[in-house]
Amino acid sequence: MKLITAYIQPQRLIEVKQAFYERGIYKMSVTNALGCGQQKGYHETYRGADVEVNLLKKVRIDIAVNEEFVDPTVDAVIEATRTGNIGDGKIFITELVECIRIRTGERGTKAIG
Amino acid sequence: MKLITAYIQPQRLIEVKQAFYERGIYKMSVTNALGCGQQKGYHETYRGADVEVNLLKKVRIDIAVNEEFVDPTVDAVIEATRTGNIGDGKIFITELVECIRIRTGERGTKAIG
Amino acid sequence: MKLITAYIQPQRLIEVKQAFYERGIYKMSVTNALGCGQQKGYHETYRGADVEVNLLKKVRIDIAVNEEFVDPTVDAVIEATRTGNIGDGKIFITELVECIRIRTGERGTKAIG
Amino acid sequence: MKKGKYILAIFLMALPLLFIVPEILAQEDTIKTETTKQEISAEMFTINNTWMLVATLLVFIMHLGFGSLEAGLTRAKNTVNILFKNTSILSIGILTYALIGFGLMYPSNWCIAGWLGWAGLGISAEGANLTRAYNSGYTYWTDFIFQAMFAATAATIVSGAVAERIKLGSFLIFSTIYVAFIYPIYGSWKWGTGWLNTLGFYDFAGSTIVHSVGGWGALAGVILLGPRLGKYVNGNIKPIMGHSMPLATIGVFLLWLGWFGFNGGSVLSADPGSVSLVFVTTTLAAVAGVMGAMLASWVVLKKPDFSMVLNGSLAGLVSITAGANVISPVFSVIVGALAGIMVVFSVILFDKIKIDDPVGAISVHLVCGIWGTLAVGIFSPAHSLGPQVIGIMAAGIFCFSSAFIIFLILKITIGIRVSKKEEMIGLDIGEHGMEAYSGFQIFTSQ
Amino acid sequence: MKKGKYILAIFLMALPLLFIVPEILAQEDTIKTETTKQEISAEMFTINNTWMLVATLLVFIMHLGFGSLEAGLTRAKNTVNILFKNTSILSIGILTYALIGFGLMYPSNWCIAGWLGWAGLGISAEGANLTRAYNSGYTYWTDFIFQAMFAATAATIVSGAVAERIKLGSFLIFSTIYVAFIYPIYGSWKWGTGWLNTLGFYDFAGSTIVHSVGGWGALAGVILLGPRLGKYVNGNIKPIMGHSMPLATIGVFLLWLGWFGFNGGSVLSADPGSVSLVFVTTTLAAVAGVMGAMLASWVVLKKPDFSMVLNGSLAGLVSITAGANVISPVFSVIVGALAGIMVVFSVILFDKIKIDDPVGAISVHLVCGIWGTLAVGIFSPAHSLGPQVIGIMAAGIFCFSSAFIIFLILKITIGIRVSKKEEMIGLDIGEHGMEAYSGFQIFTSQ
Amino acid sequence: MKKGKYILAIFLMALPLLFIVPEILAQEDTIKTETTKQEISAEMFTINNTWMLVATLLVFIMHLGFGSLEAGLTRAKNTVNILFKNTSILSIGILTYALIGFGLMYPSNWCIAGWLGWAGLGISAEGANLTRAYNSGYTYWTDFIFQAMFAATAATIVSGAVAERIKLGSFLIFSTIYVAFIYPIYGSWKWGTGWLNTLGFYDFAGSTIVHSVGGWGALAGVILLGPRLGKYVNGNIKPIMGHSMPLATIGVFLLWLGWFGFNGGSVLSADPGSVSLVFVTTTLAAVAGVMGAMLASWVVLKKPDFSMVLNGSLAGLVSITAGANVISPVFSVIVGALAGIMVVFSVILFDKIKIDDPVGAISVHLVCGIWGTLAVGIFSPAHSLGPQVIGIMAAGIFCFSSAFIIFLILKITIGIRVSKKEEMIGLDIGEHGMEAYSGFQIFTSQ
Ligand SMILES: Nc1ncnc2c1ncn2[C@@H]1O[C@H](COP(=O)(O)OP(=O)(O)O)[C@@H](O)[C@H]1O
Ligand SMILES: Nc1ncnc2c1ncn2[C@@H]1O[C@H](COP(=O)(O)OP(=O)(O)O)[C@@H](O)[C@H]1O
Ligand SMILES: Nc1ncnc2c1ncn2[C@@H]1O[C@H](COP(=O)(O)OP(=O)(O)O)[C@@H](O)[C@H]1O
Repeated sequence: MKLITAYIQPQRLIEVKQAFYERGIYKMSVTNALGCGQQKGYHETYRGADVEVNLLKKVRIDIAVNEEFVDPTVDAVIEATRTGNIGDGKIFITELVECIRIRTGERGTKAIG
Repeated sequence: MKLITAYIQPQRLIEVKQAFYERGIYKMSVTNALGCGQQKGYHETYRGADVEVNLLKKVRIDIAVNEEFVDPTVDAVIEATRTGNIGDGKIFITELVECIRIRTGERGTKAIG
Repeated sequence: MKLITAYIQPQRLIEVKQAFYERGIYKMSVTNALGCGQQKGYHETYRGADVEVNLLKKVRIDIAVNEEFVDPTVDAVIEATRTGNIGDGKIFITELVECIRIRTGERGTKAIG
Repeated sequence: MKKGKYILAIFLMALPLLFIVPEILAQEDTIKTETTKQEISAEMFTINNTWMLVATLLVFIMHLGFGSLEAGLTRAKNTVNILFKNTSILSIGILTYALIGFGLMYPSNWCIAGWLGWAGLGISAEGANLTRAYNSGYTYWTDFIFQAMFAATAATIVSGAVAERIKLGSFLIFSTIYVAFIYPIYGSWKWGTGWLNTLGFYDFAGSTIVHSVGGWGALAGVILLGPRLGKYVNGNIKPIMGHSMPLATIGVFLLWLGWFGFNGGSVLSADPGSVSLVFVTTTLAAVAGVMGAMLASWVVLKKPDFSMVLNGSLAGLVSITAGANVISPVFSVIVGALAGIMVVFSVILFDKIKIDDPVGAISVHLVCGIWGTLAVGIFSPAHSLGPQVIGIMAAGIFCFSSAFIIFLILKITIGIRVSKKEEMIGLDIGEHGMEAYSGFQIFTSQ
Repeated sequence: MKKGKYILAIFLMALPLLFIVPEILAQEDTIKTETTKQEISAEMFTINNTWMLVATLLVFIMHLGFGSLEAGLTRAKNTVNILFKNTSILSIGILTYALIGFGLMYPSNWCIAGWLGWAGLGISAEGANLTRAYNSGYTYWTDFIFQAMFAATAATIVSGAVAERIKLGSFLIFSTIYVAFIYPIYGSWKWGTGWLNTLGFYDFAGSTIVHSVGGWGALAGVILLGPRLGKYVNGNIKPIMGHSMPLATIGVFLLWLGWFGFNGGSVLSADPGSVSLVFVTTTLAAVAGVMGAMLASWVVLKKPDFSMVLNGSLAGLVSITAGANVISPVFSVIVGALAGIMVVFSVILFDKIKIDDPVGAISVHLVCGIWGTLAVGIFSPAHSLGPQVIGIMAAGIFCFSSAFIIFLILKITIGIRVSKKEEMIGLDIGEHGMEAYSGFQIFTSQ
Repeated sequence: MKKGKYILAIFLMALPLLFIVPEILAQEDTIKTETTKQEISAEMFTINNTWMLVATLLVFIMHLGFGSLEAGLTRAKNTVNILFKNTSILSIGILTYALIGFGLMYPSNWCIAGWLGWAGLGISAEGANLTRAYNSGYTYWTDFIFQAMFAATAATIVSGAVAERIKLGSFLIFSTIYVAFIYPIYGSWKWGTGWLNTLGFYDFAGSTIVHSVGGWGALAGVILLGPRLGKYVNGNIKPIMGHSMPLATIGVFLLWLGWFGFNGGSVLSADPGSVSLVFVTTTLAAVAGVMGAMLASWVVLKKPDFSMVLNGSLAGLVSITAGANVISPVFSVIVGALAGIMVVFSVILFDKIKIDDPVGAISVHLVCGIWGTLAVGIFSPAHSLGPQVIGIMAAGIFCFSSAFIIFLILKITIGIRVSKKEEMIGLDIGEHGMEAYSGFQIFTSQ
């Protein structure tokens, strides 16, 4: 089992959900995050002084999947978020040791979906 | 060392803290999250149009523990959150390579608790 | 590749960014979190009754790095946040299996920086 | 529940009073006109009427004050529900008052002398009623609209106390009945020149007639509803913090502003000496209330609790309401300061006995309403304590038991409390299917 | 775009009307003074003037009401932009009104009899204009400032409908022209004693002259702008929720408060009978609007939708504005209740035909403005429907087409819509480089 | 610290002035009554008094305005503290004003002729003082309550400038002394018919007497406190953004609303010509201030900075306050527009010299207060610059040095600044043990 974590542009979340849906991925967790990457940020001014905003708003999506779903999931994210511009985001994958569905107590690959 | 990540119903947080306390687990980190799982969400209406809310509010708890604490922690979460209804939540476990207490610089299993 | 996750005091974020910058670490993701650790919390009173606040505000930083950057990153965090007081925070390291830059599709160690 | 029954019992035992007092007053059955229709100039009449309309505006804005304060002192997940209640009560209150309330409160004929009268259904005015022939201070329409704004206040007071757990429908039914019948009937006893008026009971702008009446309704509601989930756990009080202090502050200041119309308008004319005195006593009581609550909370709670300070100003205002034109400025400081101190202890006390009142409405409106009514007997040379006590008791017996019965019937029939699940998720989503702060992240374990 | 063209076409076809009606009225070319400068005492004049100034204050605070309501019903990322627009429109509106609007609206000479007049550039007053020689109800300065506050309202109405996507600069240009020319010219036809006045058109405080005029501008703007990104996706309506219901509620209550000055001040004196009647009809229409919208939304949407209830009160208020002093209290309840029901269906309908109006301004101000103007013809015995319909059509033709042309020219030249990227990020950062809620976490996928 | 000493030095050198001027004026030692107690009718007296009471209400609501604005322009973690300060200052201000301030400001006997007088402790009124025998415009009580609301304003101005870092206790002590002694003594020099009045100094509603007096206190406080942590880092200015623009906007509009009472009430009667003129000049200066600040910020900062626009309206209002009844409407536009431009540069300038004023209080109240006082000398034909300059300098010397000394003593003794840790966590938790927005996620690295 793998845990896929993607940082994307906030406005792409709807497209990601759509892309997941088409591939039969129904479960995920979403968090607000601030990101600092190749994207340069922008300048705000407040009362005459410059504010450098280099932590940009991102949305973080976590999806736990069984091995066979890793590629479809990654593809779905890429398809839904790639614009070719800096700031499109990144995907990280880590190994998942265990997964437990609290309601039933099921464990492992059965619990994930 | 393992990192245990649980997504639970927000209102169960107090019970989880209580259950941890009883088992001598005192450390954790908590984040707001939105979750999409078997739970269907609900419908809001706003000014006559339907809003489908399928990202439900969840609380994410991260607990880094030594091996012998994995089972008690998982049990505590399950005990405190299981109602048998859809939406109870899920627990994910990943391998933790290292843990460092910033204050003292301690590393590994000593640092975790 | 490793994923470094640090929970720090919110007001130290600026120093951490500075310390990263000096070491050529430019990418990270930041999230709000509530933490429960050795730090005791404080007491609020509201309308005569005591409120025990033991979930303190923390900032969580995630940095994905290649192996050779692990130590500099950890050092940077420690340097910027250690005051020797309880509540300084903790650093967790997990193994990263894969990293993908959405914009280009690059994978692995090239994609991380 | 047990506590509720005890309190009910006490009141029931006091009930016979209601039958004794009228006997004493039986000889008195003609209606006296309180305001002498003296000959005044068209100019003076116009000024008076204009001031009364400005006062009406001020009382109107109190409804926004109540809504903001109550929303600010409760959780974000119940905000829409609270604002909805306040908006709809204002509407229901004014409509029912137009239909029957006004007629019940200012009767032209008594059915039961001094106890129950009637002036007819609906409102209507022709020629003379729009001139100084009607009254030296205002036209018929001004009279109605000023009174109507008052009426809606009483029900709104209940709203804060029962917040975060009451079913919307049940609350609306309760409010409708309370504003349509209970408030005007009690009001007619004094302001409608009924038996309490004959007795010498004095309540200038409604410490009892408006605030306590609302407060008794609140107490009945809270007892029957029980505390919010998670408020009292294993014998410990777990405070549930309000979600927006700025909103609560806006509420308090608007209430304070409105009070100048509430009290100032109760002069029923623009008489310079009286209205300016009322402004001074009202202000001084409010600021003294702030200081009283500030010091009391600093001493007792070791911190200057801001929510207590907010309540302190309202406590001062409620307490001066009964005697704003008969209590001297110096005494108004004392009355207000004591109210401010009182409200701090009262809030703590009600919490101790597990009467869960999220906004402190019972402490502010009931406790300080009683105190203010008594204060007239203490600090005004022209009045004595006796009638004041009777007036207070009459309100307690009549309003609390009526409210209790209405809520009880609702509880037995359609239920008054939302489901546990809905209370957890919040009434905004549960009852209205919408959120107050869409897009904001709110830490939702609360 | 297509829809816009159809609507435009209809109006263009009706355009000849503009040339026919004046013919009928050609014989009429002297200006009548509406208010008789009867001999009144200095005292009465002072009261009248004081009331008019208080009414001015009340209309002023409506601008905060508009700002709060519009900000509350839109997303957090566009809040600064909306508040900025409201603040600057008020300023631009008053300055241009001082410069040319006042002169255009209350002409001393007609260039085209009954259609276009002029009283000179700027404002100025000497001796007699500051006494009852000017008018029995107010001084020249009072006259100006009361009217100026009104003028700014019309442009503000547009602001809400075009929110979250319009370019700041273009909007400011539009508003300046609209307030400087369109609003006062249409206004002169009636309040400046022009041809609509001669015809017997009746609009007491501006259901048409202010609210519909604003509403037509809003409709033109919305058609040319198109809906917000993500509002209509694959034929589905995706609601975009407002970010703060408390802010919206504050806005509505302040508007309601201000309306007492808007309608009450339109009596143009403190006459007790008239002003108090206006207070009663205004209040009753508003509360009936609340009830109407509450019931309609409960029945149609199955939930008591709070944002609809808020709009309901405004709907009631807009609808009574044309006849607040000639419609009886009982009828005002009916007018308001129907407006409240109407606004619910209107909001749903406009959404269906993809007219994206974030705050419901078109439904509230245009639809209910028309309804209120018609209501005068229906419920006031002294008035008939004919002139009302002509007045409404005149507003539709003149204001909609003017607004459409102004917006069209702006669209072709400097553009009226922000870039897709800016709309995503929000106009606060895009246009102003700052956030409304710094530090707050707002879930930003919206 | 160094800067503070320089400024102090300049003022100390100017101190001898205080001893020279009185010499010139020594011949003048009887108190003149400013308002002629002409024979007016009871009706006129009632209107006047009613208007003065309405003006009192309006000044009252300015306190909510100040609280909202200051809270909006600072961070969420200090919100409760700011609101607490504003609420308690209002209370302390009114109580001390009742006790000694009123007596010091409107002396019946001079101890030092024209410089220090006294009318006795506390407030009290009998028969004649409640009629037109006291004054043609208001009763004794009205007089007091109107003045008391003003007094509290001066201290509130300081509050915003020292926000986010001052110790609550120290601030309350400072405010008490400032409102009880400094404000009324300076006020007595002009409004109490002291030496500045004799000299021909003109300050209609308090550009100097209220706003600059507050501004000087603010400047002294800011110098001694030093900037907030993280504001100036390595020579760079790091803006600390306000947490709620809607709250700030509500604040500004309420202040603006209140200003109609502040200036309009300073006519001290309801005189139609004067009050309506004051309304027009006040409005025009405010809207011109908005435009000035909008254009200045658009040009200088390349973006229309909304917080500057908000300050611009206040700048316009402060600047017209001294001459609202003697500056013509056209000139009021100029005065306001210049104030609006000035405030933008002033805010930037103070930031440059590391005077950290979170809400721009010094720029708005001090800088524009001075400008407005000078403007009377420039734009009013009846006044000359000389006395205006002396009045301004007298305020500078007396108020700044008094404030500086009070703050200095507090700094040396109990300290005026919270600990670094408390400043980090926020004063809400540090001083009050509670949060303003419980449940909301606020990104807390700020
Ligand atoms: N090494 C990293 N560690 C943690 N988060 C990262 C890292 N690299 C990128 N991110 C996250 O991904 C987001 C997008 O990265 P960015 O470099 O802007 O994308 P792109 O590579 O498409 O230009 C960042 O804002 C940040 O939140
Ligand atoms: N595969 C997954 N990947 C990421 N998050 C998940 C996954 N499955 C569940 N979750 C998280 O857990 C929450 C609860 O899941 P849900 O399926 O509703 O629980 P249950 O299995 O008890 O019905 C979800 O809302 C989501 O936040
Ligand atoms: N075992 C753990 N699991 C998850 N989070 C932890 C753990 N230990 C510490 N943390 C996080 O780190 C933060 C700092 O920990 P704390 O114990 O207060 O630091 P210190 O060790 O310096 O006293 C906590 O508030 C919590 O968010």
